[in-house]
Amino acid sequence: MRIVVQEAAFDFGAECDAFAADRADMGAVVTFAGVVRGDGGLDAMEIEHYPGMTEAALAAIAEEARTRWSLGDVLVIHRYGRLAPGERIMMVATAAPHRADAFTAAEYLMDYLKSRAPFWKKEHRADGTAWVAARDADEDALSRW
Amino acid sequence: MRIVVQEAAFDFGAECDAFAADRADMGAVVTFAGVVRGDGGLDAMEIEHYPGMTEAALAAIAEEARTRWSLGDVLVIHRYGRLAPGERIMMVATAAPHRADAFTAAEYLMDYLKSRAPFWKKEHRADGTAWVAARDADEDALSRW
Amino acid sequence: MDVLYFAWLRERIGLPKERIDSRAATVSDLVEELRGREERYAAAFADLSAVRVAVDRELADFDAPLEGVREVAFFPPMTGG
Amino acid sequence: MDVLYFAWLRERIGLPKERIDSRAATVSDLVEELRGREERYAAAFADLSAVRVAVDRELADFDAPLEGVREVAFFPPMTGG
Repeated sequence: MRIVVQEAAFDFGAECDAFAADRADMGAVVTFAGVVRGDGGLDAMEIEHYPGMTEAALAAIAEEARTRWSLGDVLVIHRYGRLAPGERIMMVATAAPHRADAFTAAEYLMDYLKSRAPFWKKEHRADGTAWVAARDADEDALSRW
Repeated sequence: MRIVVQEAAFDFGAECDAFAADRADMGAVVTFAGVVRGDGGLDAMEIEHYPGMTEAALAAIAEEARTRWSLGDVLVIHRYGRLAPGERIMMVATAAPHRADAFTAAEYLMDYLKSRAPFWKKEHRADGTAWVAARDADEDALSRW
Repeated sequence: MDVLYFAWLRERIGLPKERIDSRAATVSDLVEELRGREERYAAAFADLSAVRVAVDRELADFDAPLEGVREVAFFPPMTGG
Repeated sequence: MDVLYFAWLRERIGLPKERIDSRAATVSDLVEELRGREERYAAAFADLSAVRVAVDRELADFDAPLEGVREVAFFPPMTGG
């Protein structure tokens, strides 16, 4: 299991490649990448987090996933700071013997990471800035687990 | 949309990287890689397919996914021939504005690709060969769509 | 009409493809005709619940008509992914 | 005890962190104490349904006790991913 919280960009392709390498015991690898959408003239997305709590929160979410599903490995990378449209904000990856576990665990990680890891997004546009409001749908998504 | 059926290995990391690049209109990228498991002393997995039908079947499955969910792009790569444990058999990738569509479409592609694309797997072991039997669970998985 | 066999059907029948001139009206009729030919066909088609068929490269049922069809393929349930 | 503020709570209160010596028994008591201090605190904590709290870096409820606690953080609902 690897949890990374960093300001710098990460290499999605290289991370996918390394994560999927040497997995003769794992039939399924799922990865997810979150990308900054340039909707409505977004100039930048600024991501604030809670140093000291963030990594622990992500590790706890990943550990919970490992107790719920048969997983060989879990990777979570999340950036903070100022990102431009098209940049990758974060990724998760799961490896499991069977695909259902890999998919379900990746969706679980994403659902919890959205609403239970201490990150906050602020949109920068030509006409000002605005904190992204939490969506009811994201909170509701947790009820399925 | 890109559909590739080939005997040669593919570069999973490079494919993930290229697929996720320049996606300022897509917030979510999901990838799945299938890996040959070395269970029970497997020497090799041989994959037979139906040239002429395979690519059309995969394209039809991908097109159906695009009508069902809001997707920006779909990629399917599937190998045939003889593969060693740990080698990557296939991958799918989906890009969508929102993560639920990307995840659901990727699972749909995998479920259909398992049971409706003309591939057959044969296991090679020290004590002989055996065609992999279709699992009821894979057929049942289609009923959810 | 070209008739193709894949996986264990190919192995049991002993060839991947053959040209067959048949007046069979449906896939089922063609299967009956093949079963009557030789033991290896009868063995391959003994349990049709384990056999799938494609007509002109599209999955089809055993009652699919064969008029105008150029290619029929028989194979076990698919195991891709 | 260190009290931290994130996102718009940080902006509204005007600082990311402060040291507070409080005898508040619970998070709710601490919030009441902060509200009484200055208008900017009252404004930040006007609607607690929009505020989340972590006690010693773990998500907590407003009735969580503060005895022995070293760090309390207030922030809006999280929007990661």
